[in-house]
Amino acid sequence: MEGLMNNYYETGSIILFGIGFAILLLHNNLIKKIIGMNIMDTAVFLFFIAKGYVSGKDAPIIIGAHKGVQGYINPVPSALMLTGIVVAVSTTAFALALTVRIYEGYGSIELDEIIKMRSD
Amino acid sequence: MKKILSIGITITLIIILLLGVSELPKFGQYNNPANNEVSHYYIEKTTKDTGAMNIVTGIILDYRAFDTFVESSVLFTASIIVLLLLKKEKHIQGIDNEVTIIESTILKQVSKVLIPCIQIFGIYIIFYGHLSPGGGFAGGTIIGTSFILYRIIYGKKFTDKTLPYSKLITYLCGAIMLYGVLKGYSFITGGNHLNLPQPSLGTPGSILSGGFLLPLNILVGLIVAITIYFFFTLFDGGEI
Amino acid sequence: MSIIQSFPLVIILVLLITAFMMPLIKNTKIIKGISLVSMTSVMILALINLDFVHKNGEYLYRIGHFNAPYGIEFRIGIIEAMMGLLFTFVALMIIWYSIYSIEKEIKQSKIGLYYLLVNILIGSLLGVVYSNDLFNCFVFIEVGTLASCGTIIVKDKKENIKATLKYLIMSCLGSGLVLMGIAYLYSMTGHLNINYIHAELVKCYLIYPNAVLISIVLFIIGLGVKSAMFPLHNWLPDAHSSAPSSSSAILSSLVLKAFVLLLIKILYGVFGMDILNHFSVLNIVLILGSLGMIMGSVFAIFQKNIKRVIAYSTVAQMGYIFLGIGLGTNLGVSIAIFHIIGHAVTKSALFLLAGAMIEQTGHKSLAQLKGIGREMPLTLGLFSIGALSMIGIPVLPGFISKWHLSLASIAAGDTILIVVILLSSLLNAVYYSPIVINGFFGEENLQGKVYKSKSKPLKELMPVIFLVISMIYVGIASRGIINLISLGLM
Amino acid sequence: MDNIIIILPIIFPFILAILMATIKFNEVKRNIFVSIGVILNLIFLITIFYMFGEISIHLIKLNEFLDIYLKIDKLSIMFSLLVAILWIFTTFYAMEYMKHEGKEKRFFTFFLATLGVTIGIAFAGNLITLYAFYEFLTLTTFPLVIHTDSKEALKSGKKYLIYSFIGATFVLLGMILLFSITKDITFNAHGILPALTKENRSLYLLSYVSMFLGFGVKAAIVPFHSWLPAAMVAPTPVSALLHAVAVVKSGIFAIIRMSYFIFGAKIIKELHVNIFLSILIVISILLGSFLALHQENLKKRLAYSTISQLGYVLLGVVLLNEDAFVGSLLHLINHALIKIVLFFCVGAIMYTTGKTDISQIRGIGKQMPITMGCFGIAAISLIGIPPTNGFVSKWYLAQGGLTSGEMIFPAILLFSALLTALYLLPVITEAFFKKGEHTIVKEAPMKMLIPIVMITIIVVLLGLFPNILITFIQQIASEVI
Repeated sequence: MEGLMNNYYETGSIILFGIGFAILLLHNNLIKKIIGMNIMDTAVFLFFIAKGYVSGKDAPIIIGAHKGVQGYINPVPSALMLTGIVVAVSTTAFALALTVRIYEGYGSIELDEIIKMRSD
Repeated sequence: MKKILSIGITITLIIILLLGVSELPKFGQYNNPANNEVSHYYIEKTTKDTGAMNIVTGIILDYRAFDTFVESSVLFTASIIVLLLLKKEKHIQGIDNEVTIIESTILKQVSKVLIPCIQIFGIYIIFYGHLSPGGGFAGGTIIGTSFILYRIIYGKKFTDKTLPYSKLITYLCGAIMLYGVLKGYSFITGGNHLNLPQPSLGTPGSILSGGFLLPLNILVGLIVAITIYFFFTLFDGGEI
Repeated sequence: MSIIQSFPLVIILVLLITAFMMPLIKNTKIIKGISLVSMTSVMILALINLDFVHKNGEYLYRIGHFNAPYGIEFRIGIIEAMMGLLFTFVALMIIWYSIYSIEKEIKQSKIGLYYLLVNILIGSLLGVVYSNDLFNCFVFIEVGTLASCGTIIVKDKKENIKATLKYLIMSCLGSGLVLMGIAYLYSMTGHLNINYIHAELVKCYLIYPNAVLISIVLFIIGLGVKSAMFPLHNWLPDAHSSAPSSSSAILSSLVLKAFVLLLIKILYGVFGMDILNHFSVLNIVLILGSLGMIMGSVFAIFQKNIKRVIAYSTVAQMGYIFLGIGLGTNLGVSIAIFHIIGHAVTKSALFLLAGAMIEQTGHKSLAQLKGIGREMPLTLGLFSIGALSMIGIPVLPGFISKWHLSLASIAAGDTILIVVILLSSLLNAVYYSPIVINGFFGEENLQGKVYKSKSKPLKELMPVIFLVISMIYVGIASRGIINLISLGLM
Repeated sequence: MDNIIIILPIIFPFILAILMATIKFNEVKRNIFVSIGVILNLIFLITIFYMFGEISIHLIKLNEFLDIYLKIDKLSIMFSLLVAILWIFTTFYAMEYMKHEGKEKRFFTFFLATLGVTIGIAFAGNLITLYAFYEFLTLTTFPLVIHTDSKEALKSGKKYLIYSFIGATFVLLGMILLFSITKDITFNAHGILPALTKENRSLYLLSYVSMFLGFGVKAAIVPFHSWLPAAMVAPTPVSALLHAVAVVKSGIFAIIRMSYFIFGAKIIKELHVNIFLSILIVISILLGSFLALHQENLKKRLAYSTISQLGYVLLGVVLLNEDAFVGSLLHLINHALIKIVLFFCVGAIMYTTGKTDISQIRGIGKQMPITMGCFGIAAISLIGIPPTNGFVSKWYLAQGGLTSGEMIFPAILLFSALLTALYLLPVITEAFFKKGEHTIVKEAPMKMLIPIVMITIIVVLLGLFPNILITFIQQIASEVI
């Protein structure tokens, strides 16, 4: 418990992850599922970014004089998550496009109805 | 039943993950294992190695540039797939979409002033990506939004004349190919320790510095802008 | 510092850049040409690279000017080089096959984009195989996922879209878990490079026991989803059966394999034997693998559609691989990798042949494909060879990996697994033999069928013939291959 | 590789088969082609045996376990000669018979291929080679079994296939277990296994039983016998071959190889496994006879009798003493000859009159004296009345039973001989001593009669002068026990 208090930031992101997961499982609506996916991704990003934070240090951009190693937070997670965000964006775009097509094809975006209408 | 089951799964998942979290080193400490010699190296050496004042840009465009290259190909792939899914042949679309044009003088006049500002801002962000917060992705998105705004206000027909699909896809592919070639050159010369000419790093802090950083930022910005515009147009009727 | 060392990077760059080139070209013939040429040249590069690695041993290749851990690096061992050759070879054969037949399945306007996606897909898979940097692997995984989904939806049917959405959501879940695992590892070690993570982890895994265990499980589940580990396979049959046959061949013979290889790399490279033993986590993989071997075959028996049968048999075959991984012995892993090779060659041939049958007759269901052996004797003949390998006739790779897996499981001390292996091979016989029998024999099956009436021209079957020949070769050369693999595992 | 000649009798039939599949023959040409082919193959065999004697060759050595190793010893000489000779007769018989079955091209293609595979089984020098040829045997005989392509044929064909695969799986299991103990599965008289110890006992037991049952599937041991009567849908020459030589005898041959050349009599004795197996075998002897009693269809009756007769041979194998072994080998040969004659006669009747059941052949002895005469002789010698060869082999078997100290075995032999009489004699009485309706049926055509008569003569001769054979077989027996 005390460990969780230490890492309140990660704890929050994990709970967010759980929320996204629950949305993914519970909702039939594809758009909501995609939203859930996004929430999960965001949670992971938060989690990762939190790894780089050092309390009371600057963003890793050198303005004026170099403050030395102590002066800045860890830049690596930010860099990684920049990549991660773009990846998430592309996936979301793809999923949404698929949803559009599904709506054109089946006239519904409720997953259970679509499953009923399976055409083999 | 399904609901209860999935809620149960979620809660167990959360609990398990939290078990792990509770062990992880304390949040925001300087002496966490995450802040090890690697991050110190980046903080110290980035400016000297790559000529970037913005360490993050230095990392994504030089230290870990391969990631970024692959990532922009993710973006490219995504745009291609969305194209594949949603692009409709022109003649299929009727005239009815023409109704969506907003005939409003105010909007047109305001946007005449606004859009250039947005684009200038985006360009600034791209060009100063290696010196200040920002970079290709952010700036590209901003420019993309300016295109989107343009399309919303002036309508399909007109926009397709000024920004035709063929030209855009050419720019997109050209940009990402050039990107690939430039980075490939520096990857291979670096990987094989070949002393082929590399662009000079210049004086840190000035715009024309950081070797490949500036052109790469521009290319990335171009790619992102076009992709964003594609996404919008394709989701809005799918007619390019 | 020989230039050959840069070939893995060159391979990926060539594939990606040619892919970027394609949208600019209108003429599909030229696009096909580019795709073939690029794949061929890449295969030659991979061959040279394998030879180099075989001579000089494994090496690390840094991408860019900065050594690991600051930059990204490739780790090219014998196994990676072999996989590079395998992937490029199979992909080349599949592309060659698809050149003749793709029009029949895909709209003319989408063919260019299809080959683009294939090139990107192969490039990203090779990236997953080569890269020695976890986050880099993650990015490659994402490209691979998107591209593979793309190769499914090029065929513009309702089922494809549905199957793809299922696949996409599942694998996004998977990659989310993988990224979470990477985050755990990063926060414990502060590294992304596999070797450095391992070095850090062996020092500190006793400080964070739960976290390490959780990250292992996250990787197993996340990659298990993508590589159709048994209970997480439910996206696979829809996706693989509805895709165009050339894409199904790529999907089930290469895509899954790349993720399994990454799993092997993570389990044995990042964590290493002693950590795995300390948590005794491999049993999960073992049990799920053996479950998959049985259940996959059982599902396959009840399928009506030939491509679904093959898809479910893929689930079973992945079970073999996971079994090998789960044994946790050097022999087991090397057999798993050998099975990856054998299965990649066999299953791609099977999918292409099934595609040929469907394309020529227009029928998907087994009931309507009876008597196909008279109409397309060569096609079904090749199919039978592949099926025999799955059933496990000596000399063919299926038998070899079965035999070695059994020996490995005896050596690992759980003899009961032999029963599982043999049972699943028996089940393979149960669902493969009816296809062949009803194809070749049976009065009412054959009546009204004209001999060779629908057979494909030989030149269109050449790539499949090559695949079958290489399959037999893999069987015959098995000793050398396995020795090479276990050499690479050292 | 100077012994490469050894593969000739295996490869040659395959080449013939391929030619048969590809070249177009008219009927006469085809018959000449096939007959010359099979006769040549016999000549090759004999020349090889005389010029080279007992030779061996590592054909392909893929890795430590998968090496295709061929080796000729006395046992393989015996088996391959039996196969080759009977094949020739069957070929001549089939030429005529297959006219009314049709699809001769396909028939002869797989017929020849099967010859090659069977000789391969005879020459196999280690377990894996044997296993490989065993699997191929299934694959090549399958098209013969479902030759008529009728729904029923397909059904029983699938049954045959499934049973065979299950058997093969058992064999594989045993083989893997064995290989995990001894990294070597080469055949060698007296066996190759290290001595029995506490640890490996259970493994030995498991692997022996599973291999015995696995090969037993093809040898139609009782729980796995039901494919054999089902396979009666095949054309008569095929069933004759299946029963007389190719399939069931390969199963028994494999069991002999596995028992005496891998495990060795000593270890099996120590395992005490042979007693339990002998119970299984006794059951199959008796059950086969009883089931044969009430079969109307002649071929089915013969099929069940095969099951019980194979029981004799296996009994001789598991009794593990020299006399019994001699008896079993003798009976292997005799039963092959006798059963082939019986099947040919039944086939001849079916071919000329189209009658398949016992009740229908009433009085047929008048019209087809030669056929039924041969049938009678064969039947008598199968029952084992002196001085026929059946008597000789059963005598040795009984002796073996006595030496093993079990009075029960000779008793069972006698009892089942009685049963044999009960299910075979009615056929003869029906044929000769019952008044049948006066349909004019002429004797079967020459091409079919000649093989029948010749084999019958061989049967009689073996009954009168068995010693040549016995001395040869005793050499084999003295080597392995």
